[in-house]
Amino acid sequence: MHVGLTHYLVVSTILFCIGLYGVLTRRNAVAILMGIELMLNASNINLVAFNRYLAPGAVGGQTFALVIITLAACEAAVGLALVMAAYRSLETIHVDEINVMKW
Amino acid sequence: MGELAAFIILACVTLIPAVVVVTSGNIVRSALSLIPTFLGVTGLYILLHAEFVAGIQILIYAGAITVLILFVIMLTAGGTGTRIRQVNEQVPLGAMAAVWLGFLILLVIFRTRWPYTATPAPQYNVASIGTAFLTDYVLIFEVTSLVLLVSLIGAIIVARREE
Amino acid sequence: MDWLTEILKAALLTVVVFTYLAVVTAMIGVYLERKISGWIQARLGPKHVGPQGLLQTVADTVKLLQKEHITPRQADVLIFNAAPIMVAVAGLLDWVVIPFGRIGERVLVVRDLNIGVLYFAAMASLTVIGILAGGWSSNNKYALLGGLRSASQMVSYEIPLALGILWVAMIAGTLSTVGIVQAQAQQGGWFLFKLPQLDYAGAPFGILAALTFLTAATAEVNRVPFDLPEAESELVAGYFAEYTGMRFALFQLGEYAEAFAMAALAAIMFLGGWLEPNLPAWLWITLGLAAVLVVVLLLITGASRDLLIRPILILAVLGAALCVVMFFGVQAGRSPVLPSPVWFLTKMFALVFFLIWMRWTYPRLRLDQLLNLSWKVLLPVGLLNLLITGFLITVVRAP
Amino acid sequence: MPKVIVDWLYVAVFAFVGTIMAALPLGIVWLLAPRADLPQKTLTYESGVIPFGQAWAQFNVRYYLFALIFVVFDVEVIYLYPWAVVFRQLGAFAFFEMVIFLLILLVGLAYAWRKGALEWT
Repeated sequence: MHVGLTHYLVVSTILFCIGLYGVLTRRNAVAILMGIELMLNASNINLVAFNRYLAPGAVGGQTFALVIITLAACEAAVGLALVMAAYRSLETIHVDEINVMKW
Repeated sequence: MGELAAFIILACVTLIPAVVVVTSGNIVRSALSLIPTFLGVTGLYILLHAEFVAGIQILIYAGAITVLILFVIMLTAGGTGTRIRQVNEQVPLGAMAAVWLGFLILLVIFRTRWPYTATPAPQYNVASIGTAFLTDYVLIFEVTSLVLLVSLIGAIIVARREE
Repeated sequence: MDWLTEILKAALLTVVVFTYLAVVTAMIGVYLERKISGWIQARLGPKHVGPQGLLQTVADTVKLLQKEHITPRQADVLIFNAAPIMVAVAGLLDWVVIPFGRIGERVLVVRDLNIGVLYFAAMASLTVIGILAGGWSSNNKYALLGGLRSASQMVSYEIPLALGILWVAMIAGTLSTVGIVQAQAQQGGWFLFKLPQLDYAGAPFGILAALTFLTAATAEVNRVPFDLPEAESELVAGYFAEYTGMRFALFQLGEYAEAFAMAALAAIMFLGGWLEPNLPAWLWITLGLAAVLVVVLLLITGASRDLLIRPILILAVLGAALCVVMFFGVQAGRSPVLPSPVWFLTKMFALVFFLIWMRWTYPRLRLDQLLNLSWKVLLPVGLLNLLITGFLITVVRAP
Repeated sequence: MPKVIVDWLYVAVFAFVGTIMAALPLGIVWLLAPRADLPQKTLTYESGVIPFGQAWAQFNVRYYLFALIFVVFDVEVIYLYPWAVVFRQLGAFAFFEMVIFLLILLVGLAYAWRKGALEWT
C-alpha cells in the first residue's frame, strides 16, 4: 500500500482533535496553550502534505507552514506572558479560578 | 513497504505522546511529552520531503517553544502541583466535541476528490523557499517581522506589569 | 530491501561514533583537560595510573560504573533517568554532519545533510530541555535553580551562535557542512582570512564572525568563563547536583561531545575543515627551523629537565617534524601531503586546547555581565557583521 | 530511495541506537553497583542542611523575559537561513528586503533594551 495524501490528513485530524480535547478539558492555562500548539502542528502537517501532493512544483505550502510556526511562537510568547501576569496578580493559573472578570 | 512502515511508526511517535500531553496529571510530564510529538511531526515532514521545514520544526518547536513552556511551568509553581486536579468538569463534553469534529473532518477528507498532480518525488531545497519568501511572498515576509515586533513588545509589557 | 541495509549500516555507524565520543571526547578530553589544567597551574596533573597517567580516565570510568545510583526522595524517576540520556544523545546527534576528511572522492562523514548547519543548531538547542528536565526532576532547590540559570544562559547564546553559523552559510551559499569546506577549497583560503569577492580584505569580518561563534559556543556548552550554571562555589554543581555514578557520567559525556562538536564545527566553518594549509615550501622550512631552534635552545639551557617546560619541548618537536614533512612533501609536488583527517583532528584539538586555556585565564562572569554580553554585544555585533559583509558582497562587489 | 529520506533515516537510527547505548551503562550499573537505601541518603543534597519546604521557590520573572526575547529572535533567525543561501543570486533587492526585516526587529531589541528588559538587577 502506498502512503498518500489521505494518510497524512487522517493523522493530522487525529492530532487536531487530541489538541482540541486538551483545550476543552484542561484547567491549567499552560496546558491549554499546549493543546493549541498541537492543533497548530496538525494544521502544519496539512499544509506541507497539500504542498507535496497537490502542488509539488511550488513551495507555497512549506512557506505558509513556516509562517504558521512563526505565529505559533508569537502566540506562545504572548499567551504565556498573560499566564505569568495572571499568576502574579491572581496567584493561580487555573482558568476556572480566574473569575474576576465575571462581574 | 518501507515508506508505510516509517509512516506508521512516525504516526505512533506523534500521536501517543500527544495523548499523554492532554491527559497526564503531571504538567511537567505533559510538557516533556510535547517533544516526541514535535519530533514525530518532524519525521512526517521528512517523509513529505520538506527538509527545511523539518529543521525549523526541531529548532523552534522542540528547542524554543517547549523551553518557553517549561520556563513558565517552573516559574508558576506548576512543577510542584502533581496532586492538583488538572481537568475541569467538561471532560465528557470535550471528548464528545473532539470526536464529533474529528468525524466531520474525516467525512470531508474521504468525500473530497483531491486534484492530484502526477509529478513524482519533488526536490525541495532551501534556496527555493528563500526565493519564494523574497519574491512572491515578500509582503508576508515583511509583515511577519511586524508581527514578531508587536508580540515582543506586547509580551514584555504584559509580563513586566506591576514592577 | 535496500532500506534494511541502510538501517544496519546506520546502526553500525552509531556504534562507531558513540565509541569515538566515549573514547576520544570523553576519556582523552578529560585527560587532556586535567593535564593541561595542571600544566597551566604549574602542577603535574594525573600521573600514577598508567604511563603519564594516561589510564586515569579509564580507571575513573570503571569507578563510576561501580557507583551506586542514588535517586533523591520524591524525584520523578522516569524523567530523572531520561534527562542524562537525552543530553548524551543530543551530543551524539551533533556528530552526524561533521566531516572528518576526504579520501579520494569519498568524504568521511556520516551523512551530508542538505541543511547541515541548521540541523547542528537544532540539535544543540535540544540539550536545554534535558538540562531543564534534569534540574526539575531532582526535586532539589539548587538543581532547579541551576537548571533555570543554565537554560536561560544557553538560550541567550543560541542567537549569537546561529548568527555565526549564518555568516558562514551566507559566504558559502550553502547550509551543508561538506559544501562549506568545498567552498573554501574552491577559493583557496579559509573563511577566517579570505572571502570570495573580497579576498583578504574580508579578514576582519571573518575574524569577528569566528570570535562571535566561539564565544557563543563556549557559553552554549557551559564552560568557563561562562560556567555559572555549574558554579561549584555557589550552586553545588547546578543542575546535576543530585546525579551520581553513570548518570553523572552521561551528562559529562554529552557536554564533552558537544564541546568537541562545537570545536569541530568551528574548524570546518572558519579553518577549512580537512583542507591542508596551502603554504609555500620556504614558509614550511622557516617554521620548521624556528621549531628546531626552540628545541635546541631548550636542550642547551637545560630547561627541558623542568617538568613544566617539557610539554613545550614535545610540542616543538612535533611541530618541527610536521613542518619538515610538509616541506619535503611540497617540494616533491605532492598534494595533499598528509591524509586529510590528520588536519581536521589537528585543527579540532587546537580549538579544544584554546577552550581549556580560556578556562584558566578568565574568571567567571557574573550573571548580569553574561546576559549583557550576549544581548547587548554579541547580538548587535553579529547582526551588523552579517549585514555589512552581505552589503559588501552583493552591492559593492557584485559578481 | 531519495537522498533526503536516507539522510534522515540515519538521523533516526542514530537517535534510537544512541539512546540504547546511552542507557546501557545505566543498566550495567543497575546490575553491578551496590544498593543500600538509607533514609538519610535519599535526602536531597543542600550543603548538609536538612532540606525544608519544597524544591520550588518563587523565581524571578526575568527568566521568562529572556526566554521570551530568545524565542522572538530565534524565529527571526529562521528567515535568515533561506535568505543566506539565495541572496547572492537575487542580488541587491533581496538584500534590502532583509535589511528592512531586520530593522523592524531591531526596533524591538531597542525597545527591550530601553525598557530594561535586558537588565538583570
